[in-house]
Order: sequence, then C-alpha cells, then structure tokens
Amino acid sequence: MVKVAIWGSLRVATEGRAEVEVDAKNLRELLDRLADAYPGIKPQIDRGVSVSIDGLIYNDSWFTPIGRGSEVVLLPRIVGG
Amino acid sequence: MALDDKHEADGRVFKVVGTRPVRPDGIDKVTGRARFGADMSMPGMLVGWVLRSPHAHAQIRSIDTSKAEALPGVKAVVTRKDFTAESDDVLDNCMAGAKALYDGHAVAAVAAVSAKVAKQALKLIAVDYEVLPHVTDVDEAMKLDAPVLHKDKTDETVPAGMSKNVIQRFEYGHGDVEAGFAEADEIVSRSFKTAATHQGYIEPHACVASMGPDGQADLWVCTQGHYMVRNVCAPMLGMDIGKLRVTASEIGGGFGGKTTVFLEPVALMLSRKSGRPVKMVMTREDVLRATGPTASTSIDVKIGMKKDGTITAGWAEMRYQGGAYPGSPVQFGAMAAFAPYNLKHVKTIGWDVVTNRPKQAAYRAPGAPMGAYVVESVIDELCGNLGLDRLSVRLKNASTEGAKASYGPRFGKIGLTATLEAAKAHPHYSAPLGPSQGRGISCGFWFNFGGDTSVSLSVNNDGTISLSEGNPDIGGSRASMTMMAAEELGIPYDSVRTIIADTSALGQNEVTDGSRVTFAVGLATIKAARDAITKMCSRAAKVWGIDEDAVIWEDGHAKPAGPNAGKFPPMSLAEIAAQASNTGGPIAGHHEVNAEGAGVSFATHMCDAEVDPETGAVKILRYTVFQDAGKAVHPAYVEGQFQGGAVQGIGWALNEEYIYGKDGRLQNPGFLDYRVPVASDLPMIDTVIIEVPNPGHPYGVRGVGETSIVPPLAAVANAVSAAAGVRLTELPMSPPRVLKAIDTARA
Amino acid sequence: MTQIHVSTTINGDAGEFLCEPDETLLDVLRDRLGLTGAKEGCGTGDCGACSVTVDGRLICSCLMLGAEADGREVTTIEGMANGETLHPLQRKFLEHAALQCGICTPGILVAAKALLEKNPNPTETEARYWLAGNLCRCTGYDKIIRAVMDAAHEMRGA
Amino acid sequence: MRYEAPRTLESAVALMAGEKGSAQILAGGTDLLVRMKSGFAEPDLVVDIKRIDGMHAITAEKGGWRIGAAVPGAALGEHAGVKADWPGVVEALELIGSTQVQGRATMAGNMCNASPAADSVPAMVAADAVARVVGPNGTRDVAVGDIATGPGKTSLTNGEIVESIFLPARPKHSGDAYLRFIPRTEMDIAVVGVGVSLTLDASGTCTAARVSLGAVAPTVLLDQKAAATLIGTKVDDAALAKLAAACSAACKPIDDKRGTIEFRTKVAGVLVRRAATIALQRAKG
Repeated sequence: MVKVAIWGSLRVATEGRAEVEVDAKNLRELLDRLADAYPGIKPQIDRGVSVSIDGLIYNDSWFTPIGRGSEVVLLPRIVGG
Repeated sequence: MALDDKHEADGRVFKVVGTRPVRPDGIDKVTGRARFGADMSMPGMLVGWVLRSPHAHAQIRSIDTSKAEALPGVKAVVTRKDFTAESDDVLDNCMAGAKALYDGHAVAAVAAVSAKVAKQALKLIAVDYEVLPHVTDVDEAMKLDAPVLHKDKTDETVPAGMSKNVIQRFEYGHGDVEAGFAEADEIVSRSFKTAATHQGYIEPHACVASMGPDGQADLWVCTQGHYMVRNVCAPMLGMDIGKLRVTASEIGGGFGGKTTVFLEPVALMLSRKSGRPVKMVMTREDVLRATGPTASTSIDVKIGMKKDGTITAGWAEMRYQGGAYPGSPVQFGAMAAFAPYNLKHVKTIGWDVVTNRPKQAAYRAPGAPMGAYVVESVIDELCGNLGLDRLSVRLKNASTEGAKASYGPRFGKIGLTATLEAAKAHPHYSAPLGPSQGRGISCGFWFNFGGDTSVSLSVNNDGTISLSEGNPDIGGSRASMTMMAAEELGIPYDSVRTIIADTSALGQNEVTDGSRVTFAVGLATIKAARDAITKMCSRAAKVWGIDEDAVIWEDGHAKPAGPNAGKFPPMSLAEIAAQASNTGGPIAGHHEVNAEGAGVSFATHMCDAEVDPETGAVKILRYTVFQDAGKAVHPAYVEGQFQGGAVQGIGWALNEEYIYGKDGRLQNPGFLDYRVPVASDLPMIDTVIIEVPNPGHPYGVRGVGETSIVPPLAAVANAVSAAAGVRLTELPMSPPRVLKAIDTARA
Repeated sequence: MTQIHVSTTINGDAGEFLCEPDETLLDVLRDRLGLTGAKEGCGTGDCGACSVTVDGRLICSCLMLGAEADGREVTTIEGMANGETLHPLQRKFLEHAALQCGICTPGILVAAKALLEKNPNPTETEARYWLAGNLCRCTGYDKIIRAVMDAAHEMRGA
Repeated sequence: MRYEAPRTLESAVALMAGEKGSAQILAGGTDLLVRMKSGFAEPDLVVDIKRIDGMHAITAEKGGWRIGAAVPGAALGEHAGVKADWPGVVEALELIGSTQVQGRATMAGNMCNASPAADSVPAMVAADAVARVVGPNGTRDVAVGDIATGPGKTSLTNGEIVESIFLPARPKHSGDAYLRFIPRTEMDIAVVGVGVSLTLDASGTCTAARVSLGAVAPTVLLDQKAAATLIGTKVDDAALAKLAAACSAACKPIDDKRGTIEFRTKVAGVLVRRAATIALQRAKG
C-alpha cells in the first residue's frame, strides 16, 4: 500500500482525510486506484494532476515505480512559463 | 557543498560545460539575418487582420461579413462559424463564439491582398452586439451581484452559494494554523493587491500559414512550442496532426506568453478558405489587449513569529483573476508562497476567478511571484516589529533537505540555505545606506519541470555533428545543447551545430517552458550523444576485430578498454565518421524521453531602493541575485536569466499594470503607458550562481529561467517600504501610490 | 492612390523604390526591400526595435514615411558589419552574451553605434539614457551596457 | 492620402489652404505617424515641410534665437548658443521621447500637437517664446502659449503653418529651467511639467519671473500669481514655499491613467520649487 497526501480542497472526496492509502506499484496504478476508490477526485485527475514521489515531480510517466516507503503527494498539474 | 550521496558529475572535470562560448545563432542575431515570426514571406502571400470587440462583455447577435467579402482584394473572411471543431476555451479565445468576453476579443478576421484593403474590410464587417454589464476586478467579480461570464464553468470544489465567476478552490498546508498562531509572540495580518502585468516580449505574435487543397499545411510561427501549436491547431481545423508541419521561427521573447495559440488557427483557416499563404502579425495594441497577461490578485495573509524569529504559522487566502476563462495560476501561488520555509503549521486557500479581461497566459513561474510578494512582505514586517535580522530569520526558518513543503512533499537536495548564506556573506548586505534609502530581501521558489523531449544527433562524414532538437531557443539554449553534446562526445564546441527542427523531424517536444530546456533537452542531448558513442565504439570494435564491450570512449576517441583488449591506437570520432559507410552506414544517436523529476529551485534577492519623499518616485540603487543553478552550463546565459527575471520583477513591482476604464476597455495598450523598465531606470544586476547539483540530471543541471522573477516583487517592496517608512501593500508601487502612502502615514 | 518613386542610398548603395504615400520607412525596408533586420515591436516609437540612421541621425523607422527618404542616406543593421568583419559592438555583444532572444538586438546595435560616433567615451549613465528608447525584455540591460562600454573602450584604442 | 514635400513656404501654404479634405503638416512626424497608425488621424494630404529652405535653420536675431520649425531636438541640443541662453527650453525639448524621437521631434510640432502635457511648451511659455505663423493672409507672430486652445486644438486657421519659434534675448542675470515628473526615468509623458524663467538684479533680488505649468489643465498655464511670489524676493526658502503653494493652487488637473488630481497638484508644487532653484542658480551664473 502507498500513502498518498491529498491537497485540502480535494479532501471533500476523501471524507476529510489528508492522506489515503491505495495499492499501487507505479504512477498509473496510483491514479487508477485513486479514481476508483475516491470518485470525487476523478474530475481533478481528468483536469490534470502531477504527483510528487519522494520530492520529485512527475506528470505523465505511468510506469514510474513507487516504492513502499515512498512519500507520494498529489498536486495540481504543474505548468510553467 | 557537502552532499550525502555522490552525484554522477561529482569530481568530473568539464571541458566545455561552464565556459562561455559565442552562441551558434549569434552572428545572425547581431547582423539582422535571424528570421523572426514576421520576417517570413511566401509567394502569393495575403495578409490577415483581426476584428476585435470594443466591448468588455457582449452577446454577439450576428455578424454580417457580406460587404467585407465583396470588397475587391478581399480573399477570405473568417468567423467562429468556420470552426466546426468542438468548442473549447482556447478556440473560443482565438475567435469569440456566442459572446465577446473582453475588450480586444477576436470576432472576425480577413485575408486580403494588402494591409490597407484588409483594414478597410474590417470596417465593413457589421457585428450586432448586445452589450452586457462587465466586471474586471477580482474582488468585484466574486460578489454575488457581479455580472456572470459563464453559467457552467464552476467546478465541484467551489462551495454552493458563491458567484459563478468563482471557478475553482484550492487548499494546501499541514498542521493546525490556529495552534501555531497561539504560539506566536507577534502576528501580522495584511491584505495586498497586485495588478495584472504582461510578459512584454518585444516581438508581437506572428505567423505565416499555407494550406493546400490537399489539406496539407505548413505554418511558420514565433512560439515557445511549435509541437504544441501543431497539436492544438490541427484538431481545431479538423486536420490530422501529421498533415500540419510547423516550423518555429526565431522567437523574440515569450516568458510564458507564447505557450498557447492566438493567430495560428485563424491564419490556417484564412489560408484554407483563400487557397493562398496568409501572414498575420499582431500590433502591439493587439498583443496587450488580447494576449496573455498574468493574473491580478487580491490576497490576505497572516503570519505568526516568536521573539527568536521562529515562524509559528502561516496562512493566506488568495484570489486570482485569470481573465475570461478558467485557469488563473492561483494554485501555484498557493503552493509556492510559503515553500521557502519549513513550517509546522501552514495553510493556503486559492480561488480561481474569471473576469472580463483577456485570458491569462503563463508568465514565468506562473502565480508564484504574487504569493512570494505577500509572504515575504509580512515576514519583513515581523522582523522589523521584533527587531530581528531579516536574513537570519530566513535562514532560521529556511526549507532544507527533508523539510515538508507547504504544498505537501518533503524536499530533496535544495539550495535555499546556500543562497541565503551567500547573501549574508556578500558585501551588498553590509553596505551602508543613505537617507530615504532602504534594503529589501526576499526568497523565492519555483517547481520547474521536464516533459516530453526528442533529440537527434547525426555524425557527419567529416566528424562534425548536426544536433536537432525541438525546443525554440529563447535565451541561448542552442549554445547549451551544443556545449553538452561537445562535452559528452569529447569534441570542440565548434564541431557541433544545433538547430531547432520542425515538427516533422522529431518526436513530440513539450513547449519551451517550466524552465525545462537546459534540464530536459540537455538530458536528452547527453543521452543522444551517449547513444552515438555506443554506436561509434561498436564500429571501432568491428574495425579492430574486438568485442564492443572492450571499447571505451575518451576525449573524442574510441580506445581499447585495457591492455587485454588489444593494442590499437585511439580512433577519433572523425576517423570513425569517415569510415561509417564501410562499417555499417550512417551513425546517429537519438533519445526520446519524458524527462520527469526536475529539481525545484530557490533564490534569494537583495535590493536597495531610494524613495523621493516629495514625489513618491523610486530609484533602484543596487540589486543582487543569489540563485541555485544546479550546474551552470553556460554561466553567461544563466546570469542573463537571473538578471532578466529580476528586472521583469522590478517592472512588476514599480510601474507595470493593466489599467481598465469604467467602460471595461484597456486604457494603456502600448509601450508608452504600459511601462516596462528602460535602461536608465536600472543599475547593473549583480548575480551569484550557487551550484547544488540536481540529482535528476547527469551534469546536475536545474532549470533557472523562472525562479528569478519570484523574489523581486517582495525584495523591491521591502526596500521601498523601508525607504518610505511605511508598508506598501499594493503593486505596482507607482509614484502616486507611494506618495499617498507616505502622506497618509505622516498625517 | 498613386505610389511615390523614391531614390535613396541604403547602406551605401544607391537604390530606388516605389511606396504608398502613407507607408512607413520601416514597412518599406521590411516589405519592399527585404531588409527585415529592423523590427516592429510597437509601431509608435516606444521600443526602438526599428532603429536606423537617416543622414547620420538615429531615428525610429516606424515614425518616418518611406517617401521622406528621397535623397537621404539610410543605414540599417544590415550595413553594420563590413563584409565578414563584424563591427566591434557586434563582436562585444556576442562576447558578453548581451542578447537572449535577439529581437531588440539590431535596434540596440544601431543605436549604440550612433552613441559611440557622437560620444566615444560615454559614462554608464550616458549609455543608459541614450539607449532608454530601446526596450529589452530579456536581459535587464546589464550585459548590453557592459558590451557597449567594452566596445567603446576597445574602439578608443585604450 | 497624398504626400507633398514643397520647396517653398508659399507652396506649402497653398497646398494646405487648397486641400478640401483634412491636411496635416509633417515636421518630425513623431506625433502624426502615431496618430495615423492608430487610425486617429486619416489625413487626405500630408505636407512635409522639411524640404523648405530655412526650416532647419537656427539663427541669431535681436539677441535671441529663431529656430526653424523642422529643427529636431537632437540638432537644438547640439547648438551651444541656444543651450547657453535657454538651457531650460533645450532640456525640455530633449526630454521628449527617446534618442530616436529626438532625431525627428521638433518644438513647433510639439506645440502644434497641442497636448497639455507637451514638454517643450511650458519651457517656451516661461521663456516668453513667440511662434511665427505664415498663412494665406500673411505672417503673424503669436505667443507660444496662445497656440494651443485645448487638447489637440490650436488657434491656427486654415492653411496656416508655423514657420519658426523665436526665443527672445535673454536678459542679464536670468536663468530658466524645466522639470517634469514621469514614473520612469525616460520614455513617459509628463504627469506634471513646470517651467520657470527668472531675472535677478545686481543684488540678487528677483525682478521678473514667468512660471508655467503643464499637464495640470487643458492647456499649458502661465501662472502669474506664482510668478508674483518670486518677484522682489531673493528666491529663498520662504519665497519658494509660497511659490509651491501658488502653483498647487493654480492646478486644475484630471484623474487619468498617468496620475491623480491629488498627485499632480502636490507634485506641481514640489517641482516648481526645484525648477526655480535651478533657474536661480543659472541666473546667478
């Protein structure tokens, strides 16, 4: 299981929990399981998210491995100028 | 810099990286030969002009183009009806649908044989507008009785009962801010406003589109991302992506403002309808009225501090209007505002709001400068109230490796402390100040990212290298790529020529944004060079008749790996290249990657300002940037990014602003009254490059392009507030505002 | 509307062109003569990207009609280098990395050349005020000013 | 649009007077071309006066200087004689726009553009400059302050052309200065402009003064009350304080994108004090 930190305004979809657990070994599984378990998060996932894994930010790479002890934080999709 | 684990590049002696060679496009750019967006012409070319709404908000009842179409010399007229693709905000922004949503919103376009005829034709287009009430201020737009722009764009995060102009709510943080404030010895709460500013690139948007009756098209355009232009425009035109080839011209500045499309789909449509190439070039007025400024904001912030300087809690509520469509960068403001500080209790709330202004476009670290401005202003005030040294307090609270960022994750290796220590040790910090002068400090943070990148590197028969990448070069990146390829291959800088390939030549490339190019394209370039090296080693092995594993690459030569591999003289890249046909054919390396995991970036800025207490005029006396670059590939262009970002920030702080009249029309759509800094406004901008290698890049490179605009708003505001003797809470700090603040404080 | 016939000297070469009476010199240079080194950043004399000299005087070519050029000597960025030999200012701009995107560069070089012809030994402040009409959004002017001062130094033979 | 570049003033007047549509004089063109670009001006005829003999001349006359209508700021700034006599006027003209604009912009054009914020006009008004106007009915001399009648409007009648501007002989022990306030250091339109010209007697007492204000009313103001506060004084701090108060009182500005009423009113007082101090120093030599 991976612990995922959820930002404040999405916590309405996680019954107020700031952190949820899903069974995922990589980024794709993480997003799929999150959307399955917490349908309220799905619209934001569709709008775009980034995921911070151990402090580094990932946007798209499905097969980025997520270790057991990894720190995982859901973020709105990062853009730049 | 002490590091726990070794970086690949540690101890590596670079030969090319870290030097300051002349950029490959340099001669073209100092002789006038470089071709920018508007410098292209094609045989039989028409010119396209856009009709824009004079109203801030209006229903478009009908558009009658018949008289324009009948004018001799007019070859095509386009309105939204010509675009049959599914509507989205980007298309609607390029050509208004049911409503014109801001002053300057495109409503029709004409292609004609000359600009004169086209402009005449625009006057013949009759648009029947039903003018609607408008709103341009973010706080006004949030009121329940405000005119509503869209009925159905609010998302599920917005509580019921708010104005429909409120699109999305964000919340970040951790801990319990109320508990944190209870521990504080001093609390400061303030409200701030910042005006919308424009990226202000000197080159207006321009493109030339040419579409044939077979549906294939070419587009020449100044953009930060020609692959993006292709991917966005093709579906708007109902085309296959592969049928649209986009070539990036030289680009005259972007800063985020050229990360989307405005004219491009319209030019393609005009070309399709007229059957001729069509050139479109914006006027400066068009640029300011209808392309991406950044958000204006209204922010409340509250920070608590102990007498020893420990920040006990930070809270901010941020309201950003991003123009007529969803997508202000408020979430990045809310994420980045407190990122430099390791806080137990922190909370930020962000509201994305729409108003009758042009759709915002990314502007260098989008959303972050305003967040840093309010937080760093209040920290400065707290330091003043408690009599604490402003740099020491920042050092005491600075985020370091392992600190939990206010937006969630724990930081890896970061260089904030190094920038603060460099600032403290710098002579600027201890230099004396005169009367009516003040010094301001600010830290700043930006995420950076990587993204899809494709690079191809050909080994030519004579041993030179042709390097193709797909990211428009805005600030010298071709030089950096050339350097990294030369470094990796072990050959001179002059043996490599780097070009920006068109969209048919390479795989997908993300836009030149997010401070990604030196990081991501650099990474792909190094990997492409390594790919070529592997192939060259294998050719040498064949010639020598040894195992390819027994060949290594050193200083531009294939060499037997050791005495057991056999005694062969090193074979140079040029020798291998010359024999390529005989040893298996052409040699090329390539690399395609989604370069994820870019390292975040921090900076500390220091500014001295003098205020004329009788007029409110501000003079910037001295300015120093301290920023972590990971590894500076071409230090002169790294310094250039630091200096340019600082000066854009100074402009934002002092004089740049979008001014709307009561009629909702932009009052200053020109460089006369949209006041970007001029040479005589400024001192030299000193720079200190800190290098804390980024573990995610083979040479340790971090993006540097954006972070430099994050601290200056607060650095300048803190300097001006110190010099004026009163806290300034509204940007820009134009002379009337500064004078009024001084007079109010004295009264 | 009848086009006007104009005889002029551009970068030392005598030439002729036809233009509309209300056509700016900038449009003539760019659209009729293929000299696209001068850029239009604003069209209102506020950015300096279209700088050229006319009879030795620095001007914005967007604020002059093409018809006015009759009998005048126009010099543009394309006339700055002598064959393969760059003007010292051009060389110093490259050495100092005084350009990023490069759109303002032609105008700034033309303006800086006019400065050094009038004042071979400008102070930093004089250089900054002379160039105040040339907007640059990328560099913050630091490296531009350094390049101009260094070129001036070299040209004085000091 | 037709473009004409006549060789004589008479033919220029005839062209202007004979045009049935709208006709514009082209001197430096730094205002006209901007207005044409934005569509605010769509003239049927443009008469370029730069090919007329004498339009580029700066000539000594009766101890003063006559400056041709086509003399650009850059040329005036290179003229040691005018600069020595009327440094405030020269500096005012040189403040307009960039170096590039200085290569073209003229005092006569700045005056005829009739902007309340024109930089050279308050300086010329303080200098008591006179415009020479040539028209179908002959030649007349008009005080510079009487040319503009409102924003963009002048007292020139059909066919009339400003041929030159005369800066009178500078009295002994006198000096002038012009200061303006702009948000940046260059490239802006004046938010407030102030011209001061004053004359001292041998003892350093002010015997004559002219004070003018720009950008605080529909036209440039000649502020006689303000001038009166200086006359008979040594232009000391007390006099300067009265001067500042008088100027602020004379302001009738508007709020716009460039400044507020409050700001313009206050800064007018600040600038006039500073300008008078410079003029005083110049008068003392």
